[in-house]
Order: sequence, then structure tokens, then C-alpha cells
Amino acid sequence: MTENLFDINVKVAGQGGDGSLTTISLLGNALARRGFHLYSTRNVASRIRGGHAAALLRGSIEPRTGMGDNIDVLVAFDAEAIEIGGYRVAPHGFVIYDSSAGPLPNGFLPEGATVIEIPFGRLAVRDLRRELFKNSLTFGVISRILSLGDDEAASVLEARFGGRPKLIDKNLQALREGFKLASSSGFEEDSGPLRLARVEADERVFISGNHAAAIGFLAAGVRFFAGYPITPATEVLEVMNRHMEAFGGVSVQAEDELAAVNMALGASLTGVRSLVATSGPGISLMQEGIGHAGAAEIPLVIIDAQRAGPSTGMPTKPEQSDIGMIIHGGTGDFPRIVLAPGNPSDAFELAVKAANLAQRIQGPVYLMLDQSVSQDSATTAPFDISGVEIDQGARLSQEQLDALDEYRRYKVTADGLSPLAVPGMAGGMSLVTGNEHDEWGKVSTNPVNRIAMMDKRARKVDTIKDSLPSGLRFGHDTSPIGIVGIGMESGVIREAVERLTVAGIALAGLQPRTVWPVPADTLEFVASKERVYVVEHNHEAQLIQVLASVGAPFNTLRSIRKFDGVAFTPGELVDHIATAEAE
Amino acid sequence: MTENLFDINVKVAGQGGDGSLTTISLLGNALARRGFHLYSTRNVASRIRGGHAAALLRGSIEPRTGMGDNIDVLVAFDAEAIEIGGYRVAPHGFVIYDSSAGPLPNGFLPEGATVIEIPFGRLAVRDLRRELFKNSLTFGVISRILSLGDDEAASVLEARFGGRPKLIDKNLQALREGFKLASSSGFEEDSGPLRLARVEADERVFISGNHAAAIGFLAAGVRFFAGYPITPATEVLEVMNRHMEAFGGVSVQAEDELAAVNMALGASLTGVRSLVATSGPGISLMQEGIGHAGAAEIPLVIIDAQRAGPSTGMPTKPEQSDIGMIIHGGTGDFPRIVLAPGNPSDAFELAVKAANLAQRIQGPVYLMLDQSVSQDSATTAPFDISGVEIDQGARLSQEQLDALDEYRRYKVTADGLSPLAVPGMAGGMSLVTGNEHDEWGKVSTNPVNRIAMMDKRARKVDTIKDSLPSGLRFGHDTSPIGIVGIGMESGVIREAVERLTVAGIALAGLQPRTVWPVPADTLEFVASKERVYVVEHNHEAQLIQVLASVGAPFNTLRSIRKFDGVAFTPGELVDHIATAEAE
Amino acid sequence: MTTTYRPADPIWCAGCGHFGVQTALSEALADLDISKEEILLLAGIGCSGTIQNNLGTYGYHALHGRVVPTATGAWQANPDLTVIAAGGDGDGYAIGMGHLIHAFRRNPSITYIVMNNGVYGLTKGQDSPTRQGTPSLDAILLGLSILETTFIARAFTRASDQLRDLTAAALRHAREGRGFAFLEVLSPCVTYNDTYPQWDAEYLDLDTDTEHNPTDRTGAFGRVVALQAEGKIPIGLIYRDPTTQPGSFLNPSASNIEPTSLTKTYRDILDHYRI
Amino acid sequence: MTTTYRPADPIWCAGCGHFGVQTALSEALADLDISKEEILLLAGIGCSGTIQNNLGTYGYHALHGRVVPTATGAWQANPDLTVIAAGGDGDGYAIGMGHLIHAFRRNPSITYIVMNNGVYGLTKGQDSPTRQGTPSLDAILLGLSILETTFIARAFTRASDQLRDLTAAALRHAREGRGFAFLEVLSPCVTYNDTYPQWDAEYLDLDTDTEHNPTDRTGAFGRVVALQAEGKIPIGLIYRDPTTQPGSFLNPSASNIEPTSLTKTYRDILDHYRI
Ligand SMILES: Cc1ncc(C[n+]2csc(CCOP(=O)(O)OP(=O)(O)O)c2C)c(N)n1
Ligand SMILES: Cc1ncc(C[n+]2csc(CCOP(=O)(O)OP(=O)(O)O)c2C)c(N)n1
Ligand code: SF4
Ligand code: SF4
Ligand SMILES: [Mg+2]
Ligand SMILES: [Mg+2]
Repeated sequence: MTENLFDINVKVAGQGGDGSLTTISLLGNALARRGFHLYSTRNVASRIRGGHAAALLRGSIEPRTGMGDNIDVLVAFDAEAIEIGGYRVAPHGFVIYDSSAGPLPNGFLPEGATVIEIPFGRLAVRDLRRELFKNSLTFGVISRILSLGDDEAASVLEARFGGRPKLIDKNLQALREGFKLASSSGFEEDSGPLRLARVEADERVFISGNHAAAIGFLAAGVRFFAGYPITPATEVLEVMNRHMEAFGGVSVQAEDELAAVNMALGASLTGVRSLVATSGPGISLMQEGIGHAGAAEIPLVIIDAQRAGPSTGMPTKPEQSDIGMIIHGGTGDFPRIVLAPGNPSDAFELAVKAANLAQRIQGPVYLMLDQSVSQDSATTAPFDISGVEIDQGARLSQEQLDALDEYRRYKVTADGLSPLAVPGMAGGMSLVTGNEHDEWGKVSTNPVNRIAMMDKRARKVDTIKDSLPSGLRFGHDTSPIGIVGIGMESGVIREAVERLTVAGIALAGLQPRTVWPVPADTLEFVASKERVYVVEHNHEAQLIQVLASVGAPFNTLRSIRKFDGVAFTPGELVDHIATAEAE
Repeated sequence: MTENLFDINVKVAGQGGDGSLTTISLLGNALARRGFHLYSTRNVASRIRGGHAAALLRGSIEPRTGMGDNIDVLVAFDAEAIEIGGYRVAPHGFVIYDSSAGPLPNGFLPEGATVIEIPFGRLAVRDLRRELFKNSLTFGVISRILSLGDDEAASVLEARFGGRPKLIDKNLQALREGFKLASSSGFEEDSGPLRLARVEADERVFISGNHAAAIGFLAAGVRFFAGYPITPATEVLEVMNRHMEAFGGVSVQAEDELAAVNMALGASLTGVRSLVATSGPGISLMQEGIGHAGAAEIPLVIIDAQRAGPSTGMPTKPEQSDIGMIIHGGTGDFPRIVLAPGNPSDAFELAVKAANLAQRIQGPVYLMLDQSVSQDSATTAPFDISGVEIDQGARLSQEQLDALDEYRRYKVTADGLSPLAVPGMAGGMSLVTGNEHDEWGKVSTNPVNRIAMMDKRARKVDTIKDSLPSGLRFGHDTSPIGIVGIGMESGVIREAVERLTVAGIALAGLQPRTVWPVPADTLEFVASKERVYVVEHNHEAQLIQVLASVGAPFNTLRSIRKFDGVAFTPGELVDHIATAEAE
Repeated sequence: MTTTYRPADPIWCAGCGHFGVQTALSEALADLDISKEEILLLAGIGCSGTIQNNLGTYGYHALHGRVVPTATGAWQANPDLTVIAAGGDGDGYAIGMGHLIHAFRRNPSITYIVMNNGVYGLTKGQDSPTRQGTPSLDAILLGLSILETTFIARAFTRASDQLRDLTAAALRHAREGRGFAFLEVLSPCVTYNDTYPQWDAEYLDLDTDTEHNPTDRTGAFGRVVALQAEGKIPIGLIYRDPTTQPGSFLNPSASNIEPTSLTKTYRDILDHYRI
Repeated sequence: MTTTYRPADPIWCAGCGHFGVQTALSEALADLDISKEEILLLAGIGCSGTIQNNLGTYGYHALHGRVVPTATGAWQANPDLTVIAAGGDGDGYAIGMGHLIHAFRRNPSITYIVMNNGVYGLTKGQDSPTRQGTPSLDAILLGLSILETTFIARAFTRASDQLRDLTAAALRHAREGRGFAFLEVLSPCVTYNDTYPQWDAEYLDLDTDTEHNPTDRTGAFGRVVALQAEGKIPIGLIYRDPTTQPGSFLNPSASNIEPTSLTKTYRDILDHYRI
């Protein structure tokens, strides 16, 4: 039974906040040393502190951005952890249960699971800090299950608490307690029931989408950020507050989202790359400002870290149900671009693109995330700032402006892009307004002018459409059956496609990264298939609506969706598609 | 040439605000006496006062809600009126020009037009009030052109200024000046170049869509209104401020649209039927509140009097470019209903339906207008309050509540509708929240509960779908070619269909009155046609996007659209379709 | 009797000031002997914005920053209800600030309790507009600067008797139709901004302060400014308009909406449009 | 020289107060000798919200109620600009009220001119929050109640020299980086709310009032309250913080955004995430 393990899923759950993250983090370090990729997610109750919460970690040789189907090791610090999560424990999985929380609940675990009961409450805690102790002890047990080697486990602890000798001692002691307990379950050093593989790996960072995007925007020259706290977007505000000044920029916590978006419009007006970040409720409040960016032609990037709606909904749960609002929100018709990354490195890359595209189209560009992409962490190669390029679009230098006879802010050009001067520049004085205006920026309701201006604005997006990030293909490109998903679905649909291949079902996969305007490659992909599964997290099949609204053949599209705040597992998709294909 | 006239289009244009409305209004009275239907619209510059402005009137035996192709009589109080509007004067039309404004501009009028120059500036104005004088004089000339009979014209004046003898005298004097001037152009009494028909007519009101809708809501039991001034929705606020108290209700001018929508939510919570009215910028700001009505299941009616966007756009110009925002705005998925009336009597009727539907679905219902439907006036039979029915949906009486063992605000029922108690009722205490909640209203992120609640909310609209106002059909129902339009397009597409019939092109017409959810009759209509012209006022073909998004065959839909702030004329549509059909 | 929801257990961290606010409110409501079904307790979004779940009244969870207009609308639609708005300092003083000023001006007879902890508790510790050591707002002074205000008080969860009494006084003021009763409660967030030590040292009770006259607007303003300059935080009844009278109001929720009963009113209106 | 837009002719009704504001502003700008390209004049939506078209500066038409945060953002992004926000009383005191309070608190070095006519001019005559005879706000008192305020003044278009001088003083205050310069101008709407007769009778110049000391916050508050009780409207410099110092600020618009120059800063950050 001791076979080499290339993919492992671990969950630590119980009452009481952040403490239990330590087990996951120690294990993450151990896995990283073995060359594993990491993916981690949390499951928090919607209460302030305490309540049942869980941290999940996946280690895998292939990079994954989603959990696997089963939990190989479940650490349950309370009975609820068994009741809620037991059903997902692997048939021959392992459960570490805090038996001081009461007897193991019956009937929630698979028959083949091995349970190791540890009466944490009754163990002498003495001068060990309880939480740390619990975690190091637990880590000791898990390392034995994984045949990690006691020294290797100890060195992970040492690296973690490096430089704090007292802490190290206490935790090594707890770790050894863990080894002892493991031994009493028959798991001796280096001969546990599982055996972690080891591979070579390049250097990596372990980062969430929010952090990656924020850093991407700093790298891409964003020097003004305005935000307002909201789950799950707050980390962007935090990163900006922490690091913006080092880049010579300003990060503001506004009094609300209306102020935030209008501050960003004001900042952008001066030529400074500007960003706001929020979630659905805040996006609702920003609709007027975002439309203004469209009408008055002001570059602006908006992060929507989507959470489960409607209204306040379930703030800590993922959803992709702002798609319709993002694409259609705001009064009137104005061009906008919507990009959706599928993982942290994608988030970095698309942040850079978004920052440039906003300057190019002089208008609003959304970076559409979902709570999973925003807050789950994954390993990836460190982002390369030397690959970042700054594109200022039609922004004029003072010399270029001086060379012009005449400067019209909203000059109607063939490509729709009007050369742009900013306050402070001599000779570039302009009137900027969200009322319909003539080339000078003066208010006008003249129908001929109106048509020219509407067409000009619409043309901008056409002009840059070749610069829009293209979709990523995977699986069997020529298969007549397709699968499409964005954001949090990106990783899980890839994994499902791999497994379906093994099961003899070949799927062509597409992860669109530009959602709006719907790019030609997406439409061609759909048009070329007999049927296309569209995987998404919302109730109304919003992505399907978007695709069909611009001509994707409606009857080709098969909806697979979820809106219960829980991510798909690859197995769910495999089952769904295999069943559907068998019909 | 003196033939009986059944349809006449008149325009009065010039500098200076409301004064020139009087000519139009006198003429309207004259036409109404002859049994004509009236339709009137205005064309105002986007400035505070003054600037070039125009009032337009159509009188017709058939009820019309749009102007005809040509202007039969143009009254031009300045040169701009000729330059801007001259091209639309009928080939043998009549132009009354204030020659004190300068020489008649050359080259703007059709060859066959008759110009009557009147040097208003040089006419002795003495103690006559200048504006009134001008108008009565002009009315005198027009009445001669229309062979109205001098006495009939005088009696219109008398009725208008009834009870103010001094005013009557002055104006009769001016009227006679008009007759004199007409005579000098050869238009003698009762023998003008045109001759107005006379038909019998029932009693009528002459009213705009905003006024009609407001009155409809009062009739349908709306007792709380919160608004904030904005063109072109302000008249709803004005009617409510004026009349609400007489119905025992409260009308508030809030500090902004956010306050307005939340005040309405609060009022509705107490069981009072509540309404807000605004235009695109305000709708943008209300998105969060409207979504809250969806999530927390609070009845709410929202009027969107659409104007040309994006952003501040062209406040006085019509557009239908909030369709996407209305249907998809707000975070997350929630059910909503969108009704769109095509004229004032429709506005009354759908207001009543909207008020009831909001109670039935316990959620947001939009009454979607456009600036034309909102502000243009038309004649119609007086609305019949005895036809109004009040449907309180699942609202509980105290007796019904007492009879229950248990009251759960968000009880999951087969039809999705939960019985509703309101504050003040014993035993009906509830928790109302926009967070996901269980049946009691307690916050919950339990996935099973979540699915039940999302499904329940979605089910509500399914339940009531047979009560949704159905579309109006016209033209040749069995024709393989269809035409669809809502709101301001309703009248003009009817007229175009009539004319196309004459030209040998049979079209099946549909005016959907429920826009969302897209009703089965709309989808069936589209599916049954080879091609369908979709007429709308926006840039992106938003109505087409909506239809296609839920499965209307995209390739069937042919877009005819305009976004220059100007209504379609029947002739434009006829030309467009005739050309397309000839291909 | 129809049974309905069981009041929830508070979900606040042990030691959170908000417990004190809840205790005071439930005691004051009991003192005034108001039946639960006549109470509509609306709360904002935040840790504070869960209080409405715990008292067995009609409860409403408003949008972030909108509890005051929502409560105003509810009261206007049914002034017979006892309408209580509650929420955090982030909710009321950041995103909700505009509405607060207009509520002072409009003076609806509702009670508004702000649980001020200088921090955004629920979103885990960002500065609110009253965070100590940042440019910070004082809602008491703001209230005094609006000439329509009728009741302004501040309490501290540490001084629980006074907190209860001020809560009861505010409720009475609003229930009598005298206008907007504004009560700020210093209610520390022990997790993200434990101001107990600071406030313990700084608070000063104006109710026992002979220099303070709560019917003198300008005097109260000057006293609060002066105390703040000394690093003191005044609590107690800051100002009550001595001229307010009990009010009575139109009740839309009691109006007849049967169309048949409205024909006359309705016809009169329609007559304006006849042509 | 590159030519750009020709300043527009005002579109106001003859006699509108806003003409006076424009004249004062353009004279004050000329006095201070600021070149047009360094001026960003932002205005709200309303009749007042067209002033930005008329002066030949960089002009911006903000969303209704949002001129203050927009101006704040512009100034934060480039504090070397002379940033002037202007707008109506509806714009600033109704929908924009929350932002105004927070601007007082945040104290950015911009000038904000509110053209107060007690009415919504552009939408044709609805009450604004300062409409005479309705429960009305006084922004001067509001400003005084926020302890961070540094400059508060009120002028009247009838007193045009003082209006110009106060405009210049406000601009100087902001340009020196001393903070938020708030100037309310009584600027009658002759079409929908002609308050000239009333204000002519009621205004009282504090600049020549010996009882008034513009460096005493509490004193100014008391004086304004007392005058209002007498039916008087005080104009002049109401309050200027005597302790403000000229400030200097980080200028994001001048920051280097070339990625190659940022490698070190960037790497340090990324190192936190290495595993
Ligand atoms: C429109 C909107 N923006 C942001 C949020 C996120 N949010 C929830 S609670 C909160 C602040 C809570 O602070 P406070 O009102 O002071 O309450 P406390 O938790 O301190 O009691 C914020 C910003 C939201 N729910 N809605
Ligand atoms: C969000 C939004 N709501 C409403 C309006 C309509 N609106 C335009 S100007 C205005 C009020 C103008 O009044 P004020 O600010 O006092 O300026 P004034 O015209 O009196 O100078 C309103 C309500 C709008 N443009 N945007
Ligand atoms: S986080 Fe702070 S405010 Fe929230 S419950 Fe805990 S102590 Fe109270
Ligand atoms: S309506 Fe009033 S505020 Fe507007 S321009 Fe005319 S006088 Fe001035
Ligand atoms: Mg707080
Ligand atoms: Mg005004």
C-alpha cells in the first residue's frame, strides 16, 4: 500500500480561527521542499470570529488550481468537521480526530478510513502555546503518515520558526509527541501508509490572485488606488496601502465606493494610472462612475472580486454572477473590456494587460475575479517584471502636443482613439464631460455629432481587439465536443478533461481570458463544435447568455453550473459529462 | 388642393422657452374639437433657458404616438428653425416665418412650400403681452390655412382664456391680426389651402406617459414614493408631491437616489406599496438597492425613464439603452420583471400591473419608459379606475397569520411565494436580510439551504408568468417577416406596417410589453418567422442581445436602430424595410 | 400563538462592546413595555449589524450605510411603529454620512444608535472615520451644527446604567414623535481596536457636569470642543431641544387602497387632463 | 502655440448669481497669476456645473454630487495642480453631502466653491437642502463642527469685491498646501428662487464685525448660530485655522513607471511570497 504519492489533499477543520492554518502551512512547506505545487483554500463561516472553519491544501506534481475529489488526510478538531467534511474523506483516507471534543460522530466516514484519535484537551499543555502545540503535534502525525522522515519534518519546523529558539524547542517537543502518537497507531518513521514523491522544481512563489493582481498593477505603473474594505477584495487595498508609497504612488481608503471610483476618475484625469477594487455590492455602487469613464473617455481599471450574491449574499463564498452587471451595467452604451484570469499568474499577467488596455481605450477595463481566484493561493513561477511593458496609447508628450496646431480632446479619428494631453501640459486644455460633447468637449446634442461620437467610442475597442488576451486551449482541439469555463473553473475543467480523456471522452477545452467583447476565437470555438459544455458559478447561466447574445448558437451550449458557494471538483464534472455523453 | 385633412403635423420653433407652446396648445384644442387624436412632443436644447427649442403637434383621426414624416405647417420664430427643421417641411407645406429675425435663410425649404412672412418685431405690440400676442396671431394664420372658420378659431381662444375677459380681448385682437395677415396671403375665411376633417369622438384625456404612470400607481394603491429630480423622470415626482397626500400616502424628495431606493425599501417593509422613479444615472445608483429587493424579497417598483446615455449623456433625448442594465444590473442572480409600455394608456395599465406584480413576486418590478413615452403627450380614453384590481399576493391578514402554527418569513413553498406578515402584526416577527438566509431569515451559508433559496426565488417568476402582460400583435400575423419594437417604437412601427402593407409588404408586428423575463409569446413569435426586424433606440442592439441571450435564433434578427436622440419617422422605417426586402 | 424565529445568540467576540449595547437596548425596551411586534429594529452591515437578530422584534438588515434612510422610509410609511436604526461607525459615519446629516435635518421620529469602535470590525480592522490617531469625525459636533436636531447623546458601554437610561430616553423622544433621537455609543472592538484602556481614561460624564447645559446648543458645542482639546471624551445627554412637541403623523400603512373607494379623488385628478 | 477650445459663453439666465461667481473666480485667478494649464476646474452637475466651460482652464464635468472626491483624487495624483471644485447646493449638500464632510476631515489642499441658491436650478426649481422655509442645512456650521477644517468662508454675489477677495484667499490657502478651502457663495437663481430681495435684507458682513474672531472656532459657531436666530446670514471669512502650515506632497503623476527602473522595489515585495 505504500506507493509514491503525487497528489495529496489535506483538510484541517475546527472551531477557532486562524490557528489551524499553521498545520496547513507547515505541510505546505514540507510539500514545497519535495517539489510539489501547492493550492490552498479556506472555508470560513460568515461570522466574525470562531465558528467552524477549515483550511484545505492540495499538493501535486502537476500544478492545480482546485482541490481534488477526496481528502486524503482530514484533521478534525471538532465533531462538526467530521459531520460536514467526512463524506469527502478518501475511501482509504486518514482522519486525525480531537477526541477531547467528544466521541467520533458515527456514520460520516467511509469504511476504509483510518482514524487516529488524539485527546488534545487531555494532553498536558503546560507551557506550550496550545495552538502551536496542537499544530506541530498534528504535523508530526501527518509526516509519519506521509513517510516524510522525522528529520525532514523537524527541519521544516526549524525553518518555520527560525531565529526564535524558544519557539523551536517547544514545537520540536510537540512534534515528537506527534511521532510518538503515530507510532502507537503503527506508523513508524519512514514507513507510513503513504509515501510522498520528490521531484525537482524551479523557484516558486505561493500567492493568491488578489495579491498577484495587486503586484501586477504596481509593476504596470498603477500609481493611484482608491478602495473601500469589502470581502473578498480587501487584500488588494491592503497590498496597495502597504506598498504603493514605495512606488511613489498614493493609495486611499475612501469613505465609500462612490468616492473611491470618482477619486480614481479624478486621479486618472491627471494621467496617473488608476485602479479601484471591490466586490459585487461595491460594483453596483460604482456603476455610474464606471459609465462615466466610458462616456468621458477616462482610463480606469476596476477589479471585481466576485462573491456569492444577490445583494450581500454570502461574502466569503465564490460566484461568477456579476458577469451580466459588468458587461451591461451603467446607463447607456459604452465600450468596455472585461478580462478574467484563471489563477494567480494569470492574474498578474492580465493585471498588466488591463492597466495598458485602459490607457489604450481611454475607458473602463474590468479585471473580473471570483472569490476563489481572489483568495485561494497557488504556487507559480515568480512573476517577471522585465517582461512588463508599458503602453501609454495615444498619450501625448509635451513635445508632441507642441507640434500640433490644434488640440481637440475628443478628436474623431479613424481608429477612435483621440490623442490625450493631461492637466499641467501647456496647450492641452480640454473639457472633459460625460454629457455628449463635440470634439472640443463642449456639450452638444447635435444628432450628427452624436452619431460620430458614439461610433468613435465604439470603434476604440475594435481598434485594439488584437491586443486582447486570447483564450487558452487545452485537451483535444479537434474534438466536436467542447468545454468552456473562466476564472475558478479554469483549473477544474482542465483536470476533468484529462480524466475524461482517460475515460475515452475527448473534449476540446477553452478558457476565455477576454470575456467582453466576446472575442472571435471564442465564437469560432463554439461555432466549430457540436456541443459545448459551459461551466460556471451562477444561477442564470450568465456566461451562456453572454455568448448567445452575440451570436453563439444557443442550442450548442450545455450549461453546467453551481451556485451553492462551493467549487466544482473534477469528479463532479467528469460524472456530469460522462453521464451526458452516454445518453 | 383643398382636400379634407385627416392627419396634420405642425411644428413651432424658436428662441425662448415655454411661450411658443401656446400656439401648439391652441391648435391642439382646435383639433380636439374636430375629433382628432393628438400627439405632441418637444425638442429642447440642453440649456437652462432660452436657446432654440421646438414644440411639435400631430393631429390625426387614427391615434398615433409619433410624429409623421413631414411637417405640414412650420412656425419659425428664428432663422435656426428654418435651418434645422426646414428639410422636414412637406413638399407643399406652409411656413410662417418671423421676418424680423432676419431674411429667410435660403435653400432649406422644399420648392413647393408657401412662406408667410410676419414681421412680429415690427408689429405694434403696445399693451398686448408679446408672447401671447405672437401665439394668437400665429394661430389666426394657421386657422385660415386649415379653413377652420374664424368663429371656431375665436371660440377656441375664448375657451382657453375663459373667465379672464381682458386676456380674451387682447388675444382676439391678435387673432384678428392673424386673419388679416392670412387674407393678405390670399387665405380667406373657410377657403384655406387645407381643410380640417371633422369626426365624432368620445371623451379623451391628453396626457404624457409619466403622468399616466404616476396616476396609475396612485390608483393601484402606491402610498409611498421617494424620488430625486432628474430629467426625464421628474414629472412623476411632481405628480406624487401634488397628489399623494389626497390618497393618504407620503411622497418624499430624498437627498439622493441611494436614499430614495432605501427609503422605499423601508416603506415597503411595512406593507405599503412603494415606488421610486428616476432615469439612467439614478438607476445606476439604485442598483444595489434594487438587488436587495430581489435578495431580501421586498416588493418594489422602479420607473426608469430612459434618456440618451452613456453617463449624463443627453438628458432631454430619448433612448432605450438601459435595457441591459435593467435586466442584468445588480450583483448576483435575482428574479425581476421588466414591463415596457408604448404610450400613455399603456403606461397607466402597466403601472397597475407593476404595482400588483411587485406584491406578488415580493421583489423588484421595473416600469421601463423612454423619454418619448415619458414626456410626449397623447390623447386617450380616460383611464378607468373601476377596472383596477388590487392583488396583494401572499400577504397575510392578522386572522390568517393567527391561524398558522408557525410563521417563517422565507418559507420554501412549491410556488416560491412565502406568506408575508408585516411589522405591527402579532406573531409575524421576522428577520429580513439580503445575506443568504434560512426560512426564518437567519444568515446561512449552508449549501443545501442556499440551493433551496436560490431556486425558490427564481420559481416565483415562473409562478406568475401567466399574469405577465402579453405582447400586442398587429399587422399580418402569419407573415414570415416580423417586426418587433417596444416603448417609443410601438407607434411608429405600427404606422410603418400599415404603409408597408399598402406597398405590398406584409409584416407581422409585435410590441412586447413584458421585456424580462422574455415571455414565451415573444420567443414563439421570433421562432416562427424567417426574419424579424428589431427596431430600437440604442447603439448595441440591446433588445436583440436580450432576445438572443435566451434562445431567439440570432440570425433571424435584423437590427434597425438609432441613437442620435431623434425618434424614427414611419417613412424611415418604411424605406429601410422596403430596401432590405427588395434585396 | 403563532411561533416565529427564535432570537439568535450574539456572534460577537467575547468582550465586544456590542454586547453592552444589546443589553441596554433590551432593558430599555422592557422598561418602556413595548410589544415586540411593534418594534422594527434595523441594522447596518458590520459586527454591529447583527444586533437585529437577537431581540425577537421585527428585524431588518439594511444595506451598508443605508440603515438611516431605510428606517426613515419605514417610519414614514408607518409612524405607529417604534423604529430603531442601529449600526457601526463605518456604516454610519463613512458610507452613511450623507444620510445621517439629512436625517438630522429631516428629523424623523426614529432612534439611531451608532456603535462606535473606531474600526471596521467585520472586515477585520481597517480604520473607520473615528479611528483614534487619524483625522477623525465627531458625530456629536456634527449633530449640534444642524439646527433641526432635537436629541443628541453619547454613552459608553463601560457606564452601563447611563447607557440604558440614555437608550430609554432616546426611545421615548422618538416614540413621542419629538424627532430624531441620536445616540452614539462608545463600544470597543476588543479584537481589532481595543480602546477600553484609552476610553476608560478619557471619558467624562456631562450628565454630572455642572458646566454643561443640555438645552444650550452653542454652550454644548463649546464644551465638547474644549473637552476634546483636553483629550477628554464627553458622554451623557449632550443636547435636547427644549422646544420640541409631541407629533402626530399621517399613516400611509393605514390608508385605504381599494380603488372603488377612491373614485372621487381619482376623477378630480384626471379631470385636469381632459381635452 | 497649440490652440485648443474657445471658452464658452455662459448659458445662465440673465441676472443669475452664477455670473458673479465666474467673474470673481476669473479675477482671482488673474490676481494670483496662475497659468491656465495648471488649473483644473471641476464642476458638479447643475446650472452651476457649467462654469468649467467658461474660463479656458482644464475643465471637468463631474458626476452629480461627486465633484469633491473627483477633485480630491486629481489633487492627490498631482498636487502641483491648482485644483478647484465648484458646484451647486443640490450637488454639494444633497447628493454630495457625505463627501463634503469627508473632505473637511481629509483636508486636501483644494478649493471648493458652492454656489448656493436654495434650489435645483437645472432641473427647474425643486427644493435644495438650503431652500428657505424648509428644514435647511448650514454648511458653514457643518464645517465648523469638524475639527480638521482649516478654511471656511461665505460670500454673496451682491458683495462682489469681497467675493473676489475671499475667492483669492481660498485659492491661496489651498495652493500653499494648507488644506481644504471651503467657500460658499450665496448666488441667487433669479428664475426659480429669486432670493436677492431676501438676502439683500439678511446678509451681515462678519469681516467688519468686531464681535467676530475668525480664528476662534467655538466663537464663530456661536456667532453664526446667534445671527441665524436673528434672521441674519453671516458672510465673510468665518474661520481660518491659525495653526496651518504650508504642506508639500508626494506627486504620483511625476513617478517613474518604467518597469526596468523598479526591479529592486518589486523584487523585495515578491520575496515575501517565495516558498
Ligand atoms: C457596499 C458595501 N461596501 C462594503 C461592504 C463591506 N463591509 C461590511 S461591514 C463593513 C464595515 C463595518 O464596520 P462598522 O460599520 O464600523 O461595524 P463594526 O463591524 O465595527 O461593528 C464593510 C466595509 C459592504 N457590505 N457593502
Ligand atoms: C445621479 C443624478 N441624479 C440627478 C441628476 C439630475 N440633476 C441634474 S442637476 C441637478 C440639481 C442641480 O441643482 P444644484 O446643484 O443646486 O445646481 P444649480 O442648477 O442650482 O446651479 C439634478 C438633480 C443627475 N444629473 N444625476
Ligand atoms: S471583531 Fe470587534 S466589533 Fe466585531 S465582534 Fe469582535 S470585538 Fe466586536
Ligand atoms: S435657472 Fe436659476 S440657477 Fe439656472 S441659470 Fe437660470 S437663474 Fe441661474
Ligand atoms: Mg465599527
Ligand atoms: Mg442650486
